Amino acid sequence: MAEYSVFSLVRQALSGHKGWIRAWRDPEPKKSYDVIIIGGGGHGLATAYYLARNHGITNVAILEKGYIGGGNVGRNTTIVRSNYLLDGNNHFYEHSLKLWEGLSSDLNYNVMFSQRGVLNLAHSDGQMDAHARRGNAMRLNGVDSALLDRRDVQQLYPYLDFSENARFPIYGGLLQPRGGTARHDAVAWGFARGADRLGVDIIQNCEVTGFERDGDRVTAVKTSRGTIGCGRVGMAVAGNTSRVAQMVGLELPIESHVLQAFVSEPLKKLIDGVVTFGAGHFYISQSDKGGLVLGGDLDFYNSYAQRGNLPTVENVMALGCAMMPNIRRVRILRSWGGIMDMSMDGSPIISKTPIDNLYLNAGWCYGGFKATPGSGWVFAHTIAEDKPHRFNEALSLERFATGHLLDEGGKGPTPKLH
Amino acid sequence: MIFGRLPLEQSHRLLTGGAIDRLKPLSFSFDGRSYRGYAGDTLASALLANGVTVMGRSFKYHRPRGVMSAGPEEPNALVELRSGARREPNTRATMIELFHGLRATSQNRWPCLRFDAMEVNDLLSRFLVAGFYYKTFMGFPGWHFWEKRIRAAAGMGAGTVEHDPDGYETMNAHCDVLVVGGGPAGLAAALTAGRTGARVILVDETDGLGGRLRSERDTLDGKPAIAWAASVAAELADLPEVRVLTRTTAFGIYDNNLVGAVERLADHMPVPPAHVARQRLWHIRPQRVIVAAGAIERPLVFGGNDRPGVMLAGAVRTYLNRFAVTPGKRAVVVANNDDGYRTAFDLAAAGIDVMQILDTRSASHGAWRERALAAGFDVAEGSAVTNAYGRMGLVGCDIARLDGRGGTVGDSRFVPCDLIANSGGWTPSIHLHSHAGGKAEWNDQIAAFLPGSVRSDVVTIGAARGRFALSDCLSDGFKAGAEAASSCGFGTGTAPDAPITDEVPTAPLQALWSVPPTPGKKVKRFVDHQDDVTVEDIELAHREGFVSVEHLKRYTTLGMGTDQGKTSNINGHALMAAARGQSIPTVGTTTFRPPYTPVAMGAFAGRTTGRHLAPTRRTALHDWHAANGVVFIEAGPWLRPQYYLQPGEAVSKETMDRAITDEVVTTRTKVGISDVSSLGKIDVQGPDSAEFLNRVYSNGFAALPVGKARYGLMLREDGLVDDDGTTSRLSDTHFLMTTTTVHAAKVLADLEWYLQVVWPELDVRVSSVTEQWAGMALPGPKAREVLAAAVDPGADVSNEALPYLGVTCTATIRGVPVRIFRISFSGELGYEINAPADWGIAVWEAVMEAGEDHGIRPYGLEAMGIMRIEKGHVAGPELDGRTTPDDLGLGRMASTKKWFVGRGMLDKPAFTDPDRPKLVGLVPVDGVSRIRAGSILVDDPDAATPVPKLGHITSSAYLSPTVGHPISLGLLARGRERIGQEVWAVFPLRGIRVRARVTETCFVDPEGKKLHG
Amino acid sequence: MAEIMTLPPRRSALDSVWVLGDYGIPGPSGPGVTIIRRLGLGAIQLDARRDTAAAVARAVSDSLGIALPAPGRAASGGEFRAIWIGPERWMLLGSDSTGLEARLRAAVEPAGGSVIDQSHGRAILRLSGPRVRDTLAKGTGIDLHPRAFAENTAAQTGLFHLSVTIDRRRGTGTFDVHAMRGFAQSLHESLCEAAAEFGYRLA
Amino acid sequence: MIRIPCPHCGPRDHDEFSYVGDATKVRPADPAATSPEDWHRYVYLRDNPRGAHLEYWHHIQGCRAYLKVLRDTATHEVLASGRPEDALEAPR
Ligand SMILES: Cc1cc2nc3c(=O)[nH]c(=O)nc-3n(C[C@H](O)[C@H](O)[C@H](O)COP(=O)(O)OP(=O)(O)OC[C@H]3O[C@@H](n4cnc5c(N)ncnc54)[C@H](O)[C@@H]3O)c2cc1C
Ligand SMILES: NC(=O)c1ccc[n+]([C@@H]2O[C@H](COP(=O)([O-])OP(=O)(O)OC[C@H]3O[C@@H](n4cnc5c(N)ncnc54)[C@H](O)[C@@H]3O)[C@@H](O)[C@H]2O)c1
Ligand SMILES: Cc1cc2nc3c(=O)[nH]c(=O)nc-3n(C[C@H](O)[C@H](O)[C@H](O)COP(=O)(O)O)c2cc1C
Ligand SMILES: [Zn+2]
Repeated sequence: MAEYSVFSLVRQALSGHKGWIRAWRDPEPKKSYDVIIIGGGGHGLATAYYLARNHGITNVAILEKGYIGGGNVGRNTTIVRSNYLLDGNNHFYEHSLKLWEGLSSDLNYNVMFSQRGVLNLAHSDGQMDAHARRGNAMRLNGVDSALLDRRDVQQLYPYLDFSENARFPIYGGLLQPRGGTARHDAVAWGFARGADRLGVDIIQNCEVTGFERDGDRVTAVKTSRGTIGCGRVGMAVAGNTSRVAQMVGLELPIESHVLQAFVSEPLKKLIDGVVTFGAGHFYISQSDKGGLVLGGDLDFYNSYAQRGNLPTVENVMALGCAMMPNIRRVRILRSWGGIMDMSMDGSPIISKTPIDNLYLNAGWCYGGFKATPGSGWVFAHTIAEDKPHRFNEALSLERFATGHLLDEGGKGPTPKLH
Repeated sequence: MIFGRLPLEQSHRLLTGGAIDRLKPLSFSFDGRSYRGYAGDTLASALLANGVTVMGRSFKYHRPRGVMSAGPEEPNALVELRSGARREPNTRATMIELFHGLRATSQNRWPCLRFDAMEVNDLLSRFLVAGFYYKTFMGFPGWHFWEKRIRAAAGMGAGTVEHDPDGYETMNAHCDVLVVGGGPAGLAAALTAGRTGARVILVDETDGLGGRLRSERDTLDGKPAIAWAASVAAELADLPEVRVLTRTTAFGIYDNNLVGAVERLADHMPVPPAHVARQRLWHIRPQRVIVAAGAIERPLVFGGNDRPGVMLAGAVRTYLNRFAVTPGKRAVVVANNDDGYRTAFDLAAAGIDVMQILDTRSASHGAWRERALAAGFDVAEGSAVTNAYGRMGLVGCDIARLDGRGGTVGDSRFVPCDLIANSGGWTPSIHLHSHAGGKAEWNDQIAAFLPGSVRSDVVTIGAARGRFALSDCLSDGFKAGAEAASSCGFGTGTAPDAPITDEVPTAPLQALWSVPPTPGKKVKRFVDHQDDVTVEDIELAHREGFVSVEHLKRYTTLGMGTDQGKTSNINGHALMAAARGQSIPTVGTTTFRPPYTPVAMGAFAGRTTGRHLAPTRRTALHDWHAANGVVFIEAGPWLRPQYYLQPGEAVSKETMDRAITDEVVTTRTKVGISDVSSLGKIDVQGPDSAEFLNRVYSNGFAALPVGKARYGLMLREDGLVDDDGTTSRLSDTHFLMTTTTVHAAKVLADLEWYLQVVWPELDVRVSSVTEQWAGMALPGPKAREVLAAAVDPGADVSNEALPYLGVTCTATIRGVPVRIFRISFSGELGYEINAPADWGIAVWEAVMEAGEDHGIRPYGLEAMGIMRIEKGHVAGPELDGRTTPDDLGLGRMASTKKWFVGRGMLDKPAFTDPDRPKLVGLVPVDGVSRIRAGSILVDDPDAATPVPKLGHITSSAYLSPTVGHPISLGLLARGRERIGQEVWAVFPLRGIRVRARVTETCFVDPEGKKLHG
Repeated sequence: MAEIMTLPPRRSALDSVWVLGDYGIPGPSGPGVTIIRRLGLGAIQLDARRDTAAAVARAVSDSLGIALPAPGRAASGGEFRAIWIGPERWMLLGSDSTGLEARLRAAVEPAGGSVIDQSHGRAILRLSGPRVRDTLAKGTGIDLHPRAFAENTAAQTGLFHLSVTIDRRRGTGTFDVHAMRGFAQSLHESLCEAAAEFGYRLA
Repeated sequence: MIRIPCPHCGPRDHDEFSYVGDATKVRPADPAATSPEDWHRYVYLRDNPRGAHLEYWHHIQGCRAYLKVLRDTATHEVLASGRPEDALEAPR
């Protein structure tokens, strides 16, 4: 049974669910493909899907070194929003958010996109002003946002710390009502199934180990499952970007850092939307299963280990307990880490590269999940048309040299600070 | 009294035996009903003693569930413990130590445990298979509609919205040897290591030492093994360098063997005693870690294996032997290993009818079997339970012969029973080994993963490495303890002899991953009890291509519950391996992640929360402000005066506005004083100091004369503005640099960077002296008169002696040596006085006294902010990390005569783009409308979205008392060319738009006459 | 010349919170921790610059009679104490009446050292008693066991998230803690909360 | 917790330090003679290896020295540490 619907579900239920077929095939790699996408994360899968769907390019392979969705798409805190200050980012992320809004129907896969609202708290007048500037800029771009004062926030989340005991009192916050969360694994699987149904080959356990070159072109991709010829190559390997780029001699404005995330024991509904603390890096929401999903700062040092250290854990929890003193007794069930491709200005890169037929999708820092459909859309366009889509023009690789930086936080070329 | 009814008698309690204290009865309640148990009980054992079998409901199907285990692996018996602000959902009844007045309620049911409306899910279970939600809820009315319902049903227990009243703390410890687990292996290791004089820490998750010995009837040297454990515990308590922490879970090993452990100091009490934290998080830094965490028993996967009354065999022995509880009256025992026999003996010893021993192995000829047969037990080999019956408690089960190929032979037989003790073998607890980076190696003999290679400083011993015989656990422990101590330089490394056990040799187990259903019956066979993952779900995942164990986990949620698959993962992975036709090691296992068992967020946070989230930094003048009407405001770590109320005034919008205006007016017309102690102060000394400053500042410092101050601008390496401040030359080789409050620490670190790493050839030392000096700004037309009156005789502060940007370090005030800088942020004639901090208030008071006749008053950050906007000085909102010197009108401060940090990047095309926003002033055309910071500047607010933006308002004063109308600063594209023109400042979030005229940035005394006056 | 004036009394960062007395739950033999403020101290930072360490050390030993300690160490000499606080950097302590700063300046500046008065920038607490180590261990990751941190050991480290100097003095479990003045109240609160379960005395 | 051997203070927890980053990046010695491309390479580009990584840490809560550390970014194991001027090599 290939099509998903409540009717197919009922029909299958009556026959013991014996008729369901694989969500995606498990093909052997072909000799060559028109386009090879390296990385079976959200972005790679979405790119392949939109290459086929929007550009009719179906002779496509996704090469994934492990299992699809095992990278950051499968280990993030699932927050989706488009509340960016700078136009170069805002237009791109809003495009992505619009795609999220129709994604489940488009994919015939329920990715559980839930627009429960994303609230960023503010703890000083200066922060309120900065939020206002961002919210105003969003409004002028036609994006929803609302500036809440202390009382508005208290109405939404009465259990936040509004007491005298709060070290950094809550002044208000910026709310994006259309922001929310999605089921991370479903996004990977939905795009995989969608791409597969359009003819894309998803090849797991296939690690890219090198490239064959002919001058400024890549002619084939060397993998743990043999060499595969290619027309064009799109790279979407997130935390592993520098390693793969090095195989073609590219040095990039990227450092890899570990970001931890946490899930609590499942609880009855406690937190409606997504709330982020403004006096430290902390964000929290509640999964449909009931677990509180939370995270915070990087571990601050370059790392390729998908695990972090205790000081960061404690810092995240301290911020969480300070923001929401009612969750101190809630128990953390599991912690894990993901490798972030931290760019030097904190914004992503979707770009052509000095190599003619190699395209780069990277630098997502900790914000690339929300970009998944938008990133796939414009990356597919960039690969298919050999030029950027208008929504990723600002996300070029050259911007670091020219100074057209997209530094939302104004932190400068210090990745750990973004 | 909370307990209305009389306690019921403990119908399932043995009259003798166990480690409970019958002299200490404790009352408690479950679901509002009162019961009685004994000290030493867990909630689970006490409920069982009272004949309570159903303790919870499963996650998805809401099936009634009893207790399955007696330890941390419990997936079923989860309750809400306590109430109100202390309510703790999902608490494992098996781990709750009974205390007097304990209150627990069942969870995840409505309206009550016995009748749960959500049990309808069980009837609908054929629709609610793994991943059903991905396949539906997509079209009308959409996910939002369904999600509300699903969220309402999901989750297990309910959290609280009240603030937790209890405290938490952190504790650091160092030791030579850390032993995790106080079972026989861990005790032996800790004892051997401890005797050498090494520093040893032993942690155990439970309330006492002994591990499995507390549950079994083993003997050592002919005495009960538990007596041996007690004697070891006593000896350990006497060793000065040994620390034993019970109720302490080692939840994770982090880099360099930092072991995180959480000690539950007060969870076994109604409330924590005064000054005692509820839980304490330990950072243990051992040289060697010995993991003796034991093993966890696996259930067999058969029809109805989740019925209340189906228990792990080892748990049954625990309830019998440790708690003197009979979990049933008529038992069936089923196992794929010798534990079945052992359990049958213990059951019989407690007077329970053993209806049947089922040995699933086709043929076993071990000593245990012989003993069981000799003792007259009814043993059926190659047989298993194929389905269990009884919704709220077991009534019986089908048993059948297995054909060894996944089916049964012949008819099944019904056996009445109220207890099924089952064992599918034991899974070593390799969690910590895995955290430490150790591999898992499959072992066919025990059908489980064993710890594979890892660094030598983390060793796993005893049952945790698959050594299940007590004698092996002991010898492991003695050896590991001796080796670990000697590797740290203690003892000789030789292990003492282990005590003699009375073990019966065991025959090997025979893996059995699922039992076929009773022929002709549709049964549910649970692999993951908590998340209701069945054998069929695993088969479905396989059919749909979710065949890697990671996909299996995420698709079915196998092992994702509060127990993290402690009892279910191996069974589930093995079933997937079978479906794939591959071996278990090929299929592999999922990743072990901290915490080993769930840990409260508060424990991680420790004291660092609430008021203590970040340390508070107070200036040396703090106490004066506090006594004089101040309203403080957080400024990073600092508390700084925001404004000052007059005696008798209360905080309100009106009093605040009045205070701020008065503070500005007083300062501009008379004289004001403010606390600027928080500005960073960096002492720079050494022969190359001038050269150094010349490199780090964009403007020149080489030629700054002694006794003079200069405003300086610092860039980052990327060419954008980093910080500003004044730096004074105190002598040829001695400077005092000031920084903004926010960047003080970063600037110091940067200076150290350049000196230590980049230019080690420069002979310069830098140190923070921020704390040494209290700083006060004294601006206003009367400032000189006030200062002259304040300084002690002899000091000359005349315009000649101390001109604009002059510095003197020789004056005293009330005898206190002070440094006086003639600099000003407000644009008035002004001074900054630095006084040694302990004398700060004395000097401040002297200045106040001197200014009294001139009407001096203190002003806070708000007034300071307004005055700096009036002067067009840049601050935080302008120094936002995205601006170049030229953007801020400070282009002339980027010297063209020398190199300085950041210059190499200044010529980038984007930085020299004429369209870049430049700093300008903006005033409302109507003269009254406020232009809020955060407004966006546009030409046409009604343009179609996206509306083109020209810049934004960075800072604004709702009213400049000096010019009499609102003023603001903003960054505006080609701003300097637009001076005199009008733009819109829009604030769509509030529906505000203000017509604004572009002006110069300085609104007051643009020629700077006042400064020089 | 300005007339000789009596200086105002120094006001410590903890004046407003220092209320003498016993707090918390004392142990069987009284409070587990006793805390006193070390008042009236001069704390003078001494930096040796490039290649001057030996000369500076000689100058200090000649004029103050104290040997500058090696990294991680502290030393007493006469009425002074010297603590290593960083590469080629020491903190010298002596009571206000010793004229420490002036003496140091005279001695080391010619030898190429820099002198910085930090007397008012530090709050110095002395902790003693049977539970001092347990109290400090709640806030610092360094090992304070006598085997690792013997007398005259000193460390620059973190204590309750603050940068401090911990100086192990002579005698059983006596430690001096130097904190930045501005954070003194925060540190004091943390120490008191940590010590409350053992009982503590502000003396 | 990574234990970082400070050449001055001995081994300390990494949370006493602040991480600086890639120590193979050497700031151009003669800024005037440095091309925009070289500045770009210094400020923005990183080798970002998986495995041994030479990096700077600042002992900010300790002696305030900058140190050079050779650390494996895959395992977090510290292979060597020293002063900024030291050339570090992995043991053996
Ligand atoms: C803890 C955490 C929290 C986060 N929270 C959020 C959030 O709330 N909101 C948000 O928007 N974003 C968040 N993110 C960021 C987001 O997850 C990522 O930016 C995004 O998923 C990256 O894109 P991706 O999905 O393509 O990456 P990945 O899923 O990492 O995909 C890259 C894939 O490339 C594969 N690969 C790598 N090297 C090779 C090779 N040589 N050959 C073949 N395959 C290779 C990897 O195995 C991997 O599967 C978070 C990230 C983390 C780690
Ligand atoms: N019948 C069998 O086949 C069988 C199987 C396994 C074990 N056993 C018996 O069990 C005993 C095993 O001895 P052992 O010492 O190896 O283990 P144990 O199970 O006796 O003790 C382990 C101890 O470690 C504690 N623990 C586990 N993880 C912890 C953590 N993360 N933090 C703190 N404490 C933790 C537990 O609370 C427990 O007290 C022997 O007596 C052995 O014969 C028998
Ligand atoms: C949004 C989200 C929710 C999660 N919820 C759970 C959960 O309820 N239970 C659980 O065991 N793990 C949960 N996880 C964590 C995964 O088990 C897993 O740790 C994570 O995907 C990283 O993979 P790894 O641990 O295999 O490296 C969740 C992860 C994410 C991203
Ligand atoms: Zn150090």
